[in-house]
Amino acid sequence: MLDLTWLLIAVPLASAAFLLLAGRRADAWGHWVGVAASGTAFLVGLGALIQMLGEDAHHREHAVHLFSWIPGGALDLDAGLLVDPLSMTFVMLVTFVGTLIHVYSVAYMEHDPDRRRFFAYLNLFVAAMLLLVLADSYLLLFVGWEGVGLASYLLIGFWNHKPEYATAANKAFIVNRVGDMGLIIAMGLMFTYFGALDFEGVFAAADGASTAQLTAIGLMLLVAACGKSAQFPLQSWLGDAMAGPTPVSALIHAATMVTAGVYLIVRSAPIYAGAPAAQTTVAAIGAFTLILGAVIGMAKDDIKKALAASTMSQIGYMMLAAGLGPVGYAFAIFHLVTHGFFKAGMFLGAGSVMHGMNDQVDMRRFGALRTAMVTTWVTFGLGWLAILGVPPFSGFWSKDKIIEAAFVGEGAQPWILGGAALIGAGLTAFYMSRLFFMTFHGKARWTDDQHPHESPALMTVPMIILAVGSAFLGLFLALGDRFATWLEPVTGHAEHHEPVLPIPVIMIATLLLVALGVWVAWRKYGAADVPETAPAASLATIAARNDMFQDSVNRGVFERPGTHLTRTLVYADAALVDGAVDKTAGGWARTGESVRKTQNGQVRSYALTMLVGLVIVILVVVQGGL
Amino acid sequence: MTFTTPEIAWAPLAPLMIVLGAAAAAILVESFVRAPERRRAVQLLLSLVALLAAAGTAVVQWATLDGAGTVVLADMVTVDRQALAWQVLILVFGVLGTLLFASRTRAGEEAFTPLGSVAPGSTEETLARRKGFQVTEVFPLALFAVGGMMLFTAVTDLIFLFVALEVFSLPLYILVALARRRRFLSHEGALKYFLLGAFSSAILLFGAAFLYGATGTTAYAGISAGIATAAGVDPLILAGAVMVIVGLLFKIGAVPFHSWTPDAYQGAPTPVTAFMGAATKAAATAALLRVVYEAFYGLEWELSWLIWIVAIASMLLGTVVALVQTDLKRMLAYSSVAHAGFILVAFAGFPDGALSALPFYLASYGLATMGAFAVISQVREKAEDGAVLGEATRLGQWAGLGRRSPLLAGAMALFLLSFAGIPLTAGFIGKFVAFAAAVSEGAWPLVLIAVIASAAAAFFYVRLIVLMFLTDVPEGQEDAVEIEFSPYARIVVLVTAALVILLGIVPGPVLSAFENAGVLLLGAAG
Amino acid sequence: MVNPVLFWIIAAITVIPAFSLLFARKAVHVAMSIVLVMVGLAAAYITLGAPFLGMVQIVVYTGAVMMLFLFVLMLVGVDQREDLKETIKGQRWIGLFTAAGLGAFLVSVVGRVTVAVSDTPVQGDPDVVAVLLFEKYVLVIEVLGFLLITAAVGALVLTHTPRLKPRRTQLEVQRDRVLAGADPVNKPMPGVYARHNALDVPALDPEGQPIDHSVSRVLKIRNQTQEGVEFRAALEDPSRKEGDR
Amino acid sequence: MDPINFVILASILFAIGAAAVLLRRNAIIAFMGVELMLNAANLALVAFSRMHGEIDGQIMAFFVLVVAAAEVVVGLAIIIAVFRARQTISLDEPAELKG
Repeated sequence: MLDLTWLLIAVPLASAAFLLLAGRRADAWGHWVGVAASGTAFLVGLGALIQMLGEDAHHREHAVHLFSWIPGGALDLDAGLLVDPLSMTFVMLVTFVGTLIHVYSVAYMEHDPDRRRFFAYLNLFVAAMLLLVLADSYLLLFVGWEGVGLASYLLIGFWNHKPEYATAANKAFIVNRVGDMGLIIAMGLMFTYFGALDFEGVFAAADGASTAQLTAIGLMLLVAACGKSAQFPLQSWLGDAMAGPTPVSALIHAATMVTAGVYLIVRSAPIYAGAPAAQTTVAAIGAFTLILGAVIGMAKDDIKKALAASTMSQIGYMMLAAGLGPVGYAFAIFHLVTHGFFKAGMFLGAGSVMHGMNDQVDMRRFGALRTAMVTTWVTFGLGWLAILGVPPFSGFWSKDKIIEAAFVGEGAQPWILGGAALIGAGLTAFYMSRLFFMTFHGKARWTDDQHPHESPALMTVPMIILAVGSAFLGLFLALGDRFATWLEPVTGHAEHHEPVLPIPVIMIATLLLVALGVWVAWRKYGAADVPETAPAASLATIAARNDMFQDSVNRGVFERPGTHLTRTLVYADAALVDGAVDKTAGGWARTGESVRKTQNGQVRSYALTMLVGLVIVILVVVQGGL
Repeated sequence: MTFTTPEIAWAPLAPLMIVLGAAAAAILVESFVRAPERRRAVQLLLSLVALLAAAGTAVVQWATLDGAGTVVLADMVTVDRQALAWQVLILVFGVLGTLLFASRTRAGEEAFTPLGSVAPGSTEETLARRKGFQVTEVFPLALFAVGGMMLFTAVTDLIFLFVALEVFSLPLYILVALARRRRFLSHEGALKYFLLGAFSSAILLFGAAFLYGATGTTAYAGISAGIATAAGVDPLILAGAVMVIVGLLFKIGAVPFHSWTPDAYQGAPTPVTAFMGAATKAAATAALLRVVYEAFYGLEWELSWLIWIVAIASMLLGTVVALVQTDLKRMLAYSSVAHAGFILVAFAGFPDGALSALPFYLASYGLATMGAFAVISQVREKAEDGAVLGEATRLGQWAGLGRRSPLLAGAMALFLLSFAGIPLTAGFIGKFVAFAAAVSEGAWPLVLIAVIASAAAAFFYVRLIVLMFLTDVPEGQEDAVEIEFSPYARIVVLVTAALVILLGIVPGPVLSAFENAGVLLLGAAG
Repeated sequence: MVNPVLFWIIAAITVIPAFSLLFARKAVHVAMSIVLVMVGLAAAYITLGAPFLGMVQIVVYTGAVMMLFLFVLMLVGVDQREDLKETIKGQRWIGLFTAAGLGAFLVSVVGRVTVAVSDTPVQGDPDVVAVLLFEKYVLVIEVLGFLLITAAVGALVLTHTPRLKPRRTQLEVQRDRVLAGADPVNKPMPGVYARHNALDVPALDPEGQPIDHSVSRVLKIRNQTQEGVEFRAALEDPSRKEGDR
Repeated sequence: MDPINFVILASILFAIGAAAVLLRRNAIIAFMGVELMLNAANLALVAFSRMHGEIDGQIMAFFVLVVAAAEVVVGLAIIIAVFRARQTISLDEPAELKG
């Protein structure tokens, strides 16, 4: 089965091509071809996994040679796949969650005339994502990297009848381009320093490379990861990307593509091993983003945007873990897998809610949906418990470990990183509970034309499966350190280090903060009424509206600093990052306009340009050359 | 003086002779086949057969090449693998270009004016159109241009270089002036192209004269030897070398010698733009490679200034100005200026790798260019009364094309992605090998700029893709654009799209073929 | 070595007329000046040991190329004057400055180098040139043939207008004339036989009616016609004979 | 007198020809400027030919002559075509292609 891993990429790709070319006559059944392709990929992956499990732990790394890609010259590069526990983990996540989301989409996109095209893009995404994780060289990884970007771009802009969606697609593309530049430059550096781009060659050469070289490469890889994984300062596109259909948000912008940055960092472990500064930067970026994402999550009323902010924050956890080195790699990937399940499940739940609520996304218009949509409520609830890190649900096993690992180290670092991770847990509990209570509890705040109803089985079954995964996968994989052992051939064996605080203290602190967050959210959004319009910006008004002196804990701990921080950060996010993008684009355009004027249509001016050019270069060369 | 019959190795010149011979024969066809329709058919057949036969011969020569190659007649022409590779490339562009030349709309209109000599809009023009006149001379003219370009890639003597330059330029000047629609623009483009072309070739010639004065020869090998040994003539050599290179940079379309590009690209009939864009750049790059590696290799340090300045200026200006273009042909013209910069990046430090990287780069660039203009030739404006007009080149007119014609729009998107250097397209591999060559000589600051420029360039390519796929047809404009169906143009789109993908996924065989081409018979580079 | 006097004469008759390119208003004057430059260059070639090339220069440049220029000038209007006022801002001064700079730089480059002058000058007589042309440079000659074909074809494509309508015979021309209501033969001449031969008197048709259009339009506009007053009167009143007057 | 002076003369003529292209609106005069540039190159070739004591330079000048003649034919044909369409040979007039 391992020799057939190329099928993982080929089958969805062929299906995508078929669906795109088949034309209208395939409209009636084309989506099932897409589901079948994804399912086939899952079965192939499962076969490979079973075979791999049967092997000795140290022989689980397989190189599958495909063909000679760029022969000869300065760089001799083959196209090949690297099948090892790390890539297998991703293969299983992508194909399993992917297939479920394919099934879900069959019902979710039922009334869309372009459903066939949608499935073609989904298949294209699966193929590209699998290529990304299976590639055995940075260059081939880059091919998949651009491929997922393209598929994501096409899917965000899928509903192109709304202009702002096209803008969102554009923005995603542009911000991702910045990240891509990082990867390209990193490859250029590897090529310059090591003369190789395949993992084997680069990692072998990394042993003897200088710290400065590795730091430069590591930082550039981090830029790439930030772009793809929506980490600070390249996070702004993820919220806008929610313009795409919800299954897309679930698959691409929660479970798989956005975690590619984490994969890139973990895959490049040998580079970071020689570049502690770059590694610390990764952790710092992760810690900052996890707080930033959580704060943004508290301010959003759009259910999908709140979930997107949560994704950003959770990936911050993963980046934080990946930045801790071998201690954290396994937990980064572990959290990535569990997050893939519960976040995908919650997005599907959000989709189900929107499906039943005429595509309403404003949580202030929800409320009390638990009665109308029981399955959605239960499955979403399991995801909620999982992300909160309530034992024994999945998130507990992965996130707690990251918090513990963050407290490992010397000096101020463990306190800062660990503190951030700890506070992040509390914030997560608050905004996720806020989301959960606003949607499913409290009073109904629907408009009159909304008749919430449960979604069809094609949608609920994938949600149920993901909910079960959210609940128990973590426990299953954490027992006996199964997952860490499985990844050990790739991530290396981590020496056990004691955190600066005793483990039980950390665990109890975490759980207390989580409980506090839930309680505050319940008081504000579960038990109390939620205004149907967002409170105005002024702090005093907010305070007045929310019964100023009733809930001093709420106001003191969360609201005041929270609101300030939230508004500042959200504003900074909009003004700085978007502003930077706009300003840069505007600056380029202005430059273009002024340069364009020199092309004035007068052939004599053109001749003058040429002659001036000639005089300049001839002067430079002749005078400079002597 | 006694005259001894020169020994000429004719065999290596066979592809060239086939093309030029066919061109001469085609001129006879012009005189003897009177009926326009039949003449057109004969010309098309003759052109295609000649080009394919020449390509076949070149491939056979490649396979049976004796040693590194042949020097024909005292250093005048060198036929080595490098030359053969470029010649095959130009012949491929020639075949695709000929197909585009022959493509017609449903209403039976070709891209060329029925009669070049009558004033636009005159009654004579209408009459000529009604009588079914056709300028079938475009086929032999294209053959002459192809022949000149093939020669351009193989000459190893500055005077012959100048002659070959004119042999392929003159037909192009004429072809640019022959558009069927917007003839004022066509004339304007031709006039500008001609005047600036003549200007630049005079500069090249003056440079050649200086080099002759400094080294006593115009043969590349002699100049190379002269550079190594001559004393006291350095300024003359440098000035001459710069002027020769400037003449070639004009043809490549590098800043500041690029001004003709947008105007000629926009004014020319679209098939001519396609052919010119792809083939001229390839031929000029080939000639630049040869003259730099065989004659000026010893001037690497001095000339690096020139290469760096021009490369950076081209990449930045091409990208920045393309961002604000509203006409599609002009946008692609500025993108070609940026690509001229990327081409020059591979010259930085004169790496050996450039000899094999640039043929691939130009193959990927040329195929995408051909394909893109072939697509443009299929999207037409439509008048109120339903008559199909010229190409719809305003960007806004392409809004929603993805819905009207998914395959054409998809192909266009593919070509644009290839220009942008997105993986899985030929353009990605092309950029990769070209930049890798420059990096191998340590020119990484230049490569860094190139990477940033190509990332910025992605904006305007993507803008068109967004327009085609993510934007709806504007209200009331539903009937303003007509999708034409010309079988020949569709064939070109199909073939180029397939090749762009193929070269993007499995570039191996072609890359290794060009790898073999990366050895010059007379290379000073060694 | 070259005779300095000859050099200065050649320099004078090349550079001074060449400036007409920049400052002469009439294109014809420019063309004639360039003819002089070409002759000067021919003299330079002969001085430099290239008599054949010098002759060819005169034949080709002054005899053919410049005549072609003059021909085209005639075609587009020979007395076109050009206003030398510059319309593009800065073009004139930047242009002049750049060109002068280039010239000065090239001169300085040439002045900086020393190229050994051969003591054994070779005369470029026709037999010497011919042998080299057809031995070493034979390929270039052959390729130039294609260049000339291109030029000829190009000129034809852009300027030659074939007959667009079939040539009309005299018969057809006449038939169309008559069908259009024109006079079958000639327009009648003014004046009346034996009575008046003045241009201001209309001719009479067989019925004695005056034919108005036989009198020049110009006279009518000037009101200098007789308009056949007396003949009209005779027609209106048949009793009054012409002879009665 | 050293024949190199003829090369200096050629450089001056080259610059004058180039200036004509920049300054003259009349297409035919601008084109004559280009012709002068080519002739300047010829003069340099012949002068260098004399200095090197061989006639290769003259042969090259001969080729340039032929090429220039062909170029003149095509150039004037284009100018006539433009004149027929616009009734002017001013280079400033056709300026619709820009930006």
